This record gives sequence, structure tokens and C-alpha cells, in this order.
Amino acid sequence: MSEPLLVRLGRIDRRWIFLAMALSIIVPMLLKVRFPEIPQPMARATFEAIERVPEGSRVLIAFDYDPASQGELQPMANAIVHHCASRGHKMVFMTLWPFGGPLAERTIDDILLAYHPGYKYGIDYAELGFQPGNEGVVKLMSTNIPKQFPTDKRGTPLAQVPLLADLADTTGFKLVVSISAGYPGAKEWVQYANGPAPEAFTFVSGTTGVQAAQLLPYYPAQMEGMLLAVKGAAEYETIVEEKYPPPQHPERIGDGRVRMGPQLVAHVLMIVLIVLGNLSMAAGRTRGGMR
Amino acid sequence: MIDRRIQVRRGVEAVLAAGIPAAGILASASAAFAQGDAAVASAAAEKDAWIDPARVPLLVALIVACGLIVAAIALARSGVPLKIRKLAALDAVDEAVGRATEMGRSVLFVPGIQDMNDVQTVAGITVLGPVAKTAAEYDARLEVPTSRSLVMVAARETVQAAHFAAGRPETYNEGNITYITDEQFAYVSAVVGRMVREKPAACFYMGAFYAESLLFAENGNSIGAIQIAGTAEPSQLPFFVAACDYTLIGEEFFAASAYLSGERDQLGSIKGQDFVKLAVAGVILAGVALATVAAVAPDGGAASLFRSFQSALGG
Amino acid sequence: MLQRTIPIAILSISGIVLVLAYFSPFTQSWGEQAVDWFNIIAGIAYILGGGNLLRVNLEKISAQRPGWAYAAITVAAFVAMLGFGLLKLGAVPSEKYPDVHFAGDYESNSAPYGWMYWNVISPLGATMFAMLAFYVASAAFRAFRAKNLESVLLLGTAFIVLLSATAAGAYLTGWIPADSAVGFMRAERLRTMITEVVQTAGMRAIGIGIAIGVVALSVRLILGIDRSYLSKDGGAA
Amino acid sequence: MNPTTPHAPKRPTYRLLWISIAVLFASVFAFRTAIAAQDPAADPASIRSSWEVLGVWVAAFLTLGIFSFLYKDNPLYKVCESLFVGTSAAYYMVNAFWTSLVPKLIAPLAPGFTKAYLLPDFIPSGEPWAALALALVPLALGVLLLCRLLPKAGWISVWTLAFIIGTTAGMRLTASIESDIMAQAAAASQPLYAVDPQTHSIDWATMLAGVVGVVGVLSVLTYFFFSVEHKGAVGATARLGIWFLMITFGASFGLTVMGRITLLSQRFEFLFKDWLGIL
Repeated sequence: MSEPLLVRLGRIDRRWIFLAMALSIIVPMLLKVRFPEIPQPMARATFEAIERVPEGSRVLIAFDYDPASQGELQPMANAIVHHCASRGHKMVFMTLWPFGGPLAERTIDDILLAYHPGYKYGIDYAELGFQPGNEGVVKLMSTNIPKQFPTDKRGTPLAQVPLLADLADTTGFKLVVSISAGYPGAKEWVQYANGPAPEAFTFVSGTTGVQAAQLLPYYPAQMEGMLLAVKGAAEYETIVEEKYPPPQHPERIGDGRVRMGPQLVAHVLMIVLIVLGNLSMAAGRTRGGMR
Repeated sequence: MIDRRIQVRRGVEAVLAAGIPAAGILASASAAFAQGDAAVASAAAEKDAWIDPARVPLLVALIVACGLIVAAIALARSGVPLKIRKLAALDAVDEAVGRATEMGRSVLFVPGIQDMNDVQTVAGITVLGPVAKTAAEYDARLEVPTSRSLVMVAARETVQAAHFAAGRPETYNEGNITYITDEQFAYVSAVVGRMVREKPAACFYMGAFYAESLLFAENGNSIGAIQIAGTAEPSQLPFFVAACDYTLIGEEFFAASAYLSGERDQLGSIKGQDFVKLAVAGVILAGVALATVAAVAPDGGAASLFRSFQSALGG
Repeated sequence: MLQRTIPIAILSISGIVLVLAYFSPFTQSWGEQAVDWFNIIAGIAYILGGGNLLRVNLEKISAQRPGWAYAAITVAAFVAMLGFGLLKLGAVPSEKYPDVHFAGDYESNSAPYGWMYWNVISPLGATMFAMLAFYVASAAFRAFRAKNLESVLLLGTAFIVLLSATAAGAYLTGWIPADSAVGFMRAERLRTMITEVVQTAGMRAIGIGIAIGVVALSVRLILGIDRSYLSKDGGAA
Repeated sequence: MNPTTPHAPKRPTYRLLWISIAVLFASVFAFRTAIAAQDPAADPASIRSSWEVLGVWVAAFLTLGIFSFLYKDNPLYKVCESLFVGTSAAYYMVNAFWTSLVPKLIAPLAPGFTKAYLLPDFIPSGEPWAALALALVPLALGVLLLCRLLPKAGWISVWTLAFIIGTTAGMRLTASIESDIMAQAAAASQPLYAVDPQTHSIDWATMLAGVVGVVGVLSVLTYFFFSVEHKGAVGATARLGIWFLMITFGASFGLTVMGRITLLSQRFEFLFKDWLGIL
């Protein structure tokens, strides 16, 4: 009597599962499957937090991630930079991750300067770049930015950059955003910049699925806004595009919603795999299978 | 709260040279620096307070927390017997190693992929001790593949000591504890390859793990092994809890290693942390009570008390 | 003395300076100076990482151990990237100082260093991490067992979060009227309740536990109670 | 240490793998040239410089090289892995050199040289001697750290380690108490009673959230309490704590899976849009 289908299924070669996962992403992607995104409270709170910051204020945007997390975090980075530029904020870019520099620069070229050509370096936006030291960088910036960043990313002393000349420490910003993939990231900004001066600036973070859980306790008391993985990005993109439609290349702030199509099919596949796995094990055990 | 901190910075830098702690060798530096950039005394007319007033609650909390911990360590050193509650995962060690011996199969112990400077790896090597001792008593073959040379050295010492403690020094085989490679995925594929070939009946994963926790747990399940894990890495705990039979979750892992090492300082520290946890739970209970009364009587005395409670904690 | 007393003194003093600097404005700039040095040394530590990698791979090549060809590729890639970066070969000259070679931008896409970042490091790093989606899928089929109440709770919550994070949740529970008594069963309501109430409470307690552990370890280190970093051969880290 | 491969396996043949990748590349190349020939505007790569097109092809080749590990561990995967290890280690060093060592170490030690050759906009500090003295400390500690590379003098690096561990302990001590204990205790102190301000009736939803939040934090803290056995009231609370933990880990599991899947869909997006140009 041949084994029931379920037990044989238990010994399937795992490469078939790999193929199933690959197809569950490729097929909906090629068919350009899209779903409407209904913004939830957290994404809306993040949008409101940035809206409450008075127009034209000086904001800090930290790109604390690397190419490995670009898939999850670049959509948020694009939407946040577009949102801040549409509010006329003066943006200062930096990163705590060695690989974060070029990501910030590409976002500046693709989003900031493409959507808002009027932005001039040194007056409307500036780049501080990367500094080693992990939480040490945030700690020193909370009291003495010129000591931590003797020059901006282009080697010009801060005193000669109009936007950075009078910048003493992080309380000089009205809004700080950390697009964070792990350590060092949003947690270190809460502990070393927000902790010492809780009411000095609004703090918002966009984070990967892996790190989201560890940052939840900070919301909303120590972190007014938080975007949770690609779902948060897709919801936030919807609200930003509603209020500030980009002049051209709208697809550049649509990646979050594009990736939500394959996301649904892959999630359903994951659930099916877990259920099938348990059924095949149960079937195996009732026939006195291994263990 | 924005301007409550007194910004006396430039005025102090002249004092800095004399107080450079770490570089005692640089007497000349302090002389040169003394006539440093003009010490611009803070413009504010306020008296320069010694302690920043807004940080007093934090100072009190720091003194209480550190006091409790140091007191507990002193208590432990003075010989007071300290007990730690039963940890399910530790009781499962005998069951797992026993089963491996019955089935004549080996036991695998993976001490994580970080070096000895990571607290989790040190805890993993400490848990290796009793596992190796039980394996020696049951005369089961224990394999320990490592991904750092320092970890291999520490693991060999621990297993050898365990064999002595079990009274079977002759069965200790250094070849079972090997160094494979520093590179994460190369180490993982080597260990997984060995798991599939030798089919150990019991697998222990104790230490710092990242993405590879999935691969170990999956292959352990497919060969039908009992799996016991221990890590403090928050991102990996869901996978270990879902896939393994027993898991030492976060602090339990450190409590287990302190209990197993029997070292007075570590036991004292765990006790001290328990006292601080008790204090924090007490503060939360007080806060909840105040908040509830304030919600019932919004303009009563409790409401203002609750507001000062919140601002003191920096909420 | 040199191997034990001085390191313990350095550790305790730098720890105490940092704590003091946080409370008293007088010592704040001492703390700033210590952290500035800390950050510079963190930069130098990267050189140690590179040096170690070079040493390990050169040994592997000279000893002709199996797989030494891959070590040769690692060393070649390391030297090439280092050359393009430190010597700024092919860098785009800066507009303000065209004649100062080292003022050029070596990270732009048209400079070899920037090109290797975007076309070698970025795809390799991103693809290495993307592989985890495959591993989690095969682990889902072969490892995640609903063997007791706890694992049923875990997997059940995971199902709710996975479904409600996408339009599938709205599709399945969209028919429940939002304002009715059972309105909380709607996918997005369930997800908000799980994430913002239960998960936040759980992670808050875990976070407090970890924070107390960090405080205990820091106190033991600063007071010289814990000296594990001084292990016998001196090079603990 | 004997190498861990017990018996030398028959040299695995990767012929099938090489052929499939070669065929794939050839067909894609033919496919793209066909599109470009038909209507140049349709091929997004046509406008980009040949330097960038080469980059996209190299990136696609490396991406497929890593994915080939899913089929079987093979030399192509090992080549990609060693390329990654080599280039990223060098990137760390170069980045640290230009961002930190030049402006903060070489500049104060050699102001003239730095201004002439490295940082034209550099303004030497008012007191060169003071800046030099303050830069000597990290230089000395850094050199001690690099002694780890030398076989005999490795022990001296413990001085620098002590400074790094001490500074980290000092920073984390205050930060952990302030943001992760005190602020969390404040956030956990939610009222167990809530009134809807307009209707003055009990706001059940907020009240329930408050109760569940408080009970959750306290029961999980009880589970991580090691001084008392899990029996009686403490045992029941700890049990409730485990259930809260399981729901917490279930939600974290869902979020992590969501994140990993997004990373994979971005790689396929790259392959189908930037490389194949059919998306």
C-alpha cells in the first residue's frame, strides 16, 4: 500500500519549494498585480508628524542601511525625502552605515533634485556623509556636531556651509528621520539623541520588518512616527502622493506599492507551506513515521 | 524642557587638558592646551550648577539600579546560597543526550558564529560544560564545529574539563572540536552538510545567531533530532521558538549560563537584575494606579501627581 | 601589571568619565573628547579587519590549502578596491580644485570605485540577503511545527499578521461591518491591536529585561568585577 | 587539523550548470539586441553609457551566481562569495580612511600636507600644538590595536580594547536606564479606566487596550524573574507571560518573513526591469 500523498510530500526536495517561492514573486510581478493600499493609523501618524513640522525648517535625514536592505527601505527613503522637500524643509543628509553614503546620494539625484530642481547645495540641502563609531557618532552629535563632523561630505568646513554654519548639536533640527536597518540605527537615535532632549525635535523612523519589533516600545512617546517594512512604505506613499503629486516620474515613489503585489502571493504561499508541513508530519506520525 | 540644560561647554575645555584620563603619557599636551582657545564663559548669567537639574531623576535611578546589583554581587561573594528557578531547557539535556546514546547517534553542539568578545558566545561555551559532562557520562560522541579559532580553544578546554569532572579523561577526543571557517555562510553549509550525513539525534544551538538559525533548525527537524536552542538575539528568537523543542529565551540564556557556571559574581548579578526588575515592576504598578485614579478623577490631586511622575521618568 | 592593572584602570576611568559627563556640564567636554577618540579608533579598527583578512587569505594561498584559488580572488578584489579607493584612480576631478588629485570624487558612478560599489558590492550584498526568503520558505515547510498550545499561538498570530499585512486580509474580512460589536475582527483592526498593544507590551518587557542586563554588565565592567575581556592570551576580542 | 571532507567525492560535474547559464546569457543578449534593433527608444539601456550597461550585466551575472547556490554549491557561487568578502573589506577601510582618519588624524598631525594634497578647504586649528597633542592619543591607541596583527605583541592591544569597552559601557549605562527602563516604565503606566471625553461613557476599546498592555508587561516581566519557582500565583502569571511572548514572537515572525520576501522581489525586479528590460 503506497504511502499517502501527504507523507511522500514530507520528503519533497526543498528546491521545489525554492521554485514555488520564486514563481510566487515573478508571476504577479510580470502580471503587474496591484492592490489599493488603505493607510493605517501608524502610517498616517508618521505623515501627520512630518506635516506638523513648520515649513522650511532644518531637518536631518539619516540613511542607516546598506544595499542589502535597499529593497525594503529605499521606497520609504524616496517618499520621506519627497515629502520633506515638498514642505520646503532644509535637509541635511548623513549615514551611520559605511555603505549608506552612495544610497543617500542616489536618493538626492533621483528624488530631491529631479522633483525639486530649485534645491541648491549648501543653502537648501547639505551632506555630512559617514563617520565610524556607531552610537558614538550620535552621542557626540547630541552635544557637539562640529567636533563629530569637522567637514561636510565634500571636505568643506561646516563654517563655510551656510546651512550648517550655526549648527551646534542635534537640538538644532526640528525633525530627525532615521531610515534604519538595524545597529546602529533608530534605537541609537532614540537612546543618544532623543533621550537627552526629548522635546527638542520630532523623531520619525522607517524600519525593516526584522527590526520593527524592537522599535515598537518607543512608539509614540519617544518616536512620533514609524513606518513598518514595505507595508508601511506603501501606505505612506499613498498619502504623500495624494497631497504632493510629483511633477514627473511618479513611479519613483511607487516602489512600495509595486512590491506589495508579489508580497500577497508569497505570504499566502508561506501559510500554505506551514499548514502542509504540519499535515504531512501528522500523517507521517500516524503511520509510525520517523520520530 | 528645551533650554533647561545649561550649555557651559567652551568654558570647561581649558580644564580638559589637565584631566585627560586615558593618555597620562601626554603631560606636554596639557601645558600646550592650557592656553587654548579663549574660554568663552557661558553667556547665561545663571549660576553654573554642578549637576544638570533635569538629570537628577536619572541619577537617582542609576544609583538605585547599580546599588542593587553591586549589593547582590557582594551578597553572593559572602557565600549566601543563591537559587535560580528550574529552566525547562536544562532539564531536557539529559533526555536529549540519553536518546542519542540509545540510538547510537552523535550529539551536535553549535556555539554560534560570533567570537569570544560576544557575551552570547561566552554563555554558549558555559552551557557546553554540562552538555559535555552528560555526553561523557553516557559515552555519547559530542561534535562541536566552531567558526572562530578562539571559540575552538575555549570549547576544547571546557569539554576536556567536563570529561575530567565525569571521571573519564581518556574518552576526551580533541578531534571532535574543529574550526571550520570565519565566513558565515561557508560555516553554515559545512555544518548543515555534516548534519545531513551523520544525522545527530540531539542538536544544541547556544550562542549568537543571525540568519542561519533557520538553516540549522530546518535541517535538524528534517533528520528528526531533538533541538535545544539558546540565544539573546531578538530577531532570531521567533524562529528558534517555532522550530526547536526547547528554547532559552533571551535572559533565560544568561541565567542558565550563570547557574551552570556557578560563579558567584554571575549568580549575584542575575539576582541583582531580579531586584531591579522587581523595582521597575513596582514603579509600573504605582504608575498604573496613579493613571487610573487620574482617569477617574481628572482634576483630583492624583492627576497632577501622575503628570509629575511622567515627567520625572521622561515619559 | 601591564597586562592587567593598566587595562582595568583605563576601562574604569573612561567609563566613569562618560557617566559623569552625562550629569555634570563641567565634565561634558571630557566626555565629548573621549567619544571623539572612540570614533577615530573605530575607524582604525576597520584597518585591523582588512589586515586580518589579508593575513588569513595570504596564509591560505602560501600553504596551498584546498580552496586557495578563492582566497586569491578575495585578495585580488581587496587590493583592486583598495587601490581605486585610496589612490582615487579614475576619480572625477573636483570643480573647485581640478589640479588637486585627491580632492576628486572617487565614489561617483563613473569612477571605478563607485562603479564597483553599485555593480559588485550592492548586487552581491542584496542577493545574499534575498536568499533568506528561500530559506524561510523551506523552513516553513519542514521546521515550524504546531506541537503545543504555545506554537499554535505563535503560528496563528503569524498567519493573522501575514494575511492582514496585505490586501488578502481586507478581502477575507472586509464583509464585517466596521462599527458593529464584532468590528474588531476586521483584519486591519486585528493587526493594529496585535502590533500596537500585545506585541508592544511583550517587546517592552523584553526590552526592559535586556536593558537591565546591559546595566548589570556595564557596572560589572566599570567596577572591574568582570574581567573576562582580559582572557589569558591577551587578545580577547 | 585534517580537512573535514571524509572521502573525496567524485569531482562534481557542473556542466549542466554552466550550459544553462551560458544559454541564458546568450538568449538575453540576442533578445535585447532584437528589441534595440526594432525600436531604439523602447530599450531603456540604449541611452545609458556602455560603462553602465556593462555594470548591469556584471551585476546580473553576480546575482545569478549567488542564486545558483540554491541549485547546488558550486565554484561560481564561491567566486561570487570571495569577491564580496574582498571588495567589502576594502570598502570599509577606504571609507574609514577618507571620512575619519584624514580629517581627524592626518589633518591635525600634518596640517600643511593635508591642505596641499588632501583637503584643500581644510582650515588648520588655531592652536596647532593642542590639536596635534589631542590627535596623538587616538593615534597611539590605534597603533596598539594594530599590534594584534603581530604574532608576539598581540597582548598590548588590550589597552585599546579596555578604552573601547569602557567608553561603550559608560555610554550604554545611562542610555539604557533613561530610554529603555525609565521611559518604558512611564509608557507602560496606562490607566485601567478610560472615559470617552464627548459622551462621558466608558470607552471600552481604550480601556481594554490599557488593561491588556499593563497585564502583558507585568506577566512577561514575571516570566523573566528567576528568583522564584513557577508555582502557584507566580506560575500562573508566568504562564500568561508565555502566551504574551508567543503572540509577540508570532507577530515578529510575520514581520521578518514580510521583510525577507521584499528583498527577494527587489532582486527579481532588477533582473526583469534593469537587465532584461521586459517589466
